[in-house]
Amino acid sequence: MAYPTATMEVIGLWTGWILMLTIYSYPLYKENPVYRFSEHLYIAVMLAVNLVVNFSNVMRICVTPMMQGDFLMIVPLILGIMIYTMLIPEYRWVSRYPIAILVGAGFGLGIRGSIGPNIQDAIVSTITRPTDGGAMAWINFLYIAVGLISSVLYFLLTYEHSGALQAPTRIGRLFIMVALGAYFGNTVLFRFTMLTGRAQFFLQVLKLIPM
Amino acid sequence: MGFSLANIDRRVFYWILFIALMVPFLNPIGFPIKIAENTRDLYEGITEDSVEPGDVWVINFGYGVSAWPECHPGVTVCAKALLREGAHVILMGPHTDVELTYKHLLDTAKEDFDAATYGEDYVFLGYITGGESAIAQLASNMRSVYPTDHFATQLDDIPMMQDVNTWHDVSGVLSSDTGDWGGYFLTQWQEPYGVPMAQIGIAMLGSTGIPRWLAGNYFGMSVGSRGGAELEMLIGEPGDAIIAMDSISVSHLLIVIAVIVANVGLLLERGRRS
Amino acid sequence: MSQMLKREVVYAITGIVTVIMFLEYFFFPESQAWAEIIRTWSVIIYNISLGLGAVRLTMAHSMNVQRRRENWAFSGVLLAGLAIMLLTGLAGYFMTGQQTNNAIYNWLFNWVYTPLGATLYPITGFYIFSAAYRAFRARNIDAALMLIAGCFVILSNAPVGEALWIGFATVGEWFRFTGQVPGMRTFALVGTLGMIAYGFRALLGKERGFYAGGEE
Amino acid sequence: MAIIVTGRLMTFILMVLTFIVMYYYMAINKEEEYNIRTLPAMTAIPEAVGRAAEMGQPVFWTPGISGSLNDSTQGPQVLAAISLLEYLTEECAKAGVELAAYCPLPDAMPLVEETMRTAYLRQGKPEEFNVEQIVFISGQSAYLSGVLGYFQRAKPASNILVGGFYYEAVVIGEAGNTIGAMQIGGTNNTHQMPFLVATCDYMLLAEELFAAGASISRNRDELGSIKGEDIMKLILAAIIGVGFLLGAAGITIVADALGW
Repeated sequence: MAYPTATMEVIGLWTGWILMLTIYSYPLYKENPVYRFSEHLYIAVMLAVNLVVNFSNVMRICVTPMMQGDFLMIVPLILGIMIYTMLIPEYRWVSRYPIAILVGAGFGLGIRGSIGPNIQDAIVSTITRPTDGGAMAWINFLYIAVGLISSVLYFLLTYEHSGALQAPTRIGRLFIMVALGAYFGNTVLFRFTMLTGRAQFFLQVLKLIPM
Repeated sequence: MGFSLANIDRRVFYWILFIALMVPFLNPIGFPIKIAENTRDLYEGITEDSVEPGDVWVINFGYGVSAWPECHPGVTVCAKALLREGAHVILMGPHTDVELTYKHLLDTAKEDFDAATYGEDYVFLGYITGGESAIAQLASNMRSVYPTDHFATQLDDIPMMQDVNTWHDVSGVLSSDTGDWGGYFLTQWQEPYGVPMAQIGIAMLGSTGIPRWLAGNYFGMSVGSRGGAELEMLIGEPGDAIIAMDSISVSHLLIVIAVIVANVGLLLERGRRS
Repeated sequence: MSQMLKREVVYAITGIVTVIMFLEYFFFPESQAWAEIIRTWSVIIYNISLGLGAVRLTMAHSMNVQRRRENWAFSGVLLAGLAIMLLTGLAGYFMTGQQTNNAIYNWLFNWVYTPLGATLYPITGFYIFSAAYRAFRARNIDAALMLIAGCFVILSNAPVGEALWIGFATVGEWFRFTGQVPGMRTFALVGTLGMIAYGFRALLGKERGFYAGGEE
Repeated sequence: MAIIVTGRLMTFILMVLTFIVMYYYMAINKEEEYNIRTLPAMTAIPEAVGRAAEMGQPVFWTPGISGSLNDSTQGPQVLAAISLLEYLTEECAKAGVELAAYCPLPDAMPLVEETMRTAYLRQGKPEEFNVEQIVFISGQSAYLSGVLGYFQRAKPASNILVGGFYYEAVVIGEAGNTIGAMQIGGTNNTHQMPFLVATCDYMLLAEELFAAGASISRNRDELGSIKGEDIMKLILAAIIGVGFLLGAAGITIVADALGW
């Protein structure tokens, strides 16, 4: 993106830069009214964008097709509006009908689509022996199988972790900690990359580095 | 309260971090970048004989403005690669600022999109919501969730979309996510119909995604901005991700040092106490 | 009769919709129109429901202003900003079919919404740094293992790791391609069983929590 | 023509088997009493309340930014968090300890209030319940500022951070750590587990959160379905074990069957 030249765009760029500093005044200094102003401004514009974009999407996928002859679309339109009865305590039960459809579709699609990748494919990959890679590949093959079995046993919830289950469940928790550690490592990359983008923007607006 | 270093005001860390992130932009270091297998599988899956001219590919912008630095470089390289293979690219996304991300892609892959023709080589369908139901419906009947493209043009009036309406007509899906939408493409496209799929998302998805690449659910995977830098290396065009890698190196070194110092403090304190 | 309408009929709808999704998937290789209708309705209902959060927030902040509660001025800023951007956006939409064709909306969208959106979430980068120093202590074996795995993955994600010592990249890669795999597969497997349990209880009408407050 | 679509048979078998096993334990096996195993985080709750009583400082509860009750991934976590709140409120009422509940979820607020009021009533101290104990702040950043401000002012002795957390987990966890509070965490959001594990003394990992909720509510259907899940975990663990041994020997019958 080239450095803007039009006046309104330059004003916009600097507005964004100043707003960024007001937000970072919270961690870099302390919670203060300027930060709170920007935070509430963000909630406002975010809500507005959500409302406008979702309104136009409902027009696109429901109202316009209905006006063009697909009269059945009146049903989801009414069901969708029924959800707002949640705001009126004595009619809250009316909102259960549209929620029932959302929950039913959510579980139906979720269950039928998750068993394959999360159970079958995961187990097949775990029990398929390595075709190459030598000793290390076989060690990893053993590690993943033992780890998966013991971690699954750790999540037994109605059997005490004692007796025969004590050792495998204790080992299982260690495998889980390794996974959470790797997850933490990847989270650090994600969070720092976003902040890096802001540091870059800070310098770009000051023209210390190219846009 | 343990090691005296433990009482340093946290704002000291924050200033050190923010300044440390800026320094490499002012004078780059340029550490070498090794390419991971999962990233190479992704790149090979969208180039050369993996893609035929006229193949239809979906790119899902599953990220918003805040995750541009993390996801956008990888998406830029993949969009360039697909357009250069003559593929037809469908662009879409579940964030209310997806229009901004689309315009940003037109800017970061400018030459390729200028050389391409809207409606024949690529199309921007725009915003989608509705979770798993929406992605399942996209597989069965695109026109039920996208009667028009983002610019209110009926899909039937867009040349490249003439006979494209279900998963049958799509050669592959690339999803770049901060949240669950890539998972919906997995459960509603790859699992039931075997449509080839890859994830180009945030680094956190590297933990859930790598086991899926190993199990064959994904044909490839790019993990966060590091994956974006590797893709920029593979296509031979350094971009934002490679530029940011030096800052990532500095900040990552700092956090490991911080963890080590904290735990050395803990050991010293235990030694003193015992 | 009215109790049945409020409960049994609702649970029956949940169950029927769930079973329809199963029937379509297991008994028909291609998607079916009767299931597509329900999915399309579900998308539209969900889309319409997204306004609920905005209505609630607007009500809450209007109450703040009305009752002059603490920080009511900021609630005023929120309501004013919301009104301006909402009205200009809808004006743009109704007059031209594209909200971004309205100059005010487009300016706010590009130069206020974007930078603020791109700024607020990265604040976590600060917190993760101070948390790493102040809270990530190897107080026991579990925490120690987590930290060791985390540090190796951190150093293998950043190019400096392999520049300092090739071992960081090798060991880090091991944690990514092998170390984390059993734990992550367990979360997915156990999570799916948990979702099946929840879905099955909802199917039988024995899971009321979804219906905003459970029992009547 | 196969009745079940090819390639989806084993998915169907696994799903139906899971339903049957769960239904058996939920509705058929009436006699057996189901108990959730000892969860260290649960046994620590009375200890957390006792600590607060000794120090004369409050106990703090919050469910995280989560999502609405009808969100299929976040809703169940909020409900489990509210079950824990019920148990926590009763313990606090018994010990005469002040309890603060910060909740950023508009649609959960009635449930939170109803749960706390009932818990005080059950302990015979309805007059001690004050609705001001429940603070509603919406918006992730405002919620964060509110919680951190409370920590500075009230210095709670124990924090219960259980529910569908997002990035506020690391901020609240670390801030609670800084004021020396005893902390019990719990979430099913994998992306926040590392932060709660690192910053909390006790942790409910993934499904343990729902088990904790069920152990308090004693809901027969929940306990029965959790028992059914356990049986499926044992079956799957056995399949992995046998499949691994056969697979190591080059026999792929189990892997092939899973692909039907």
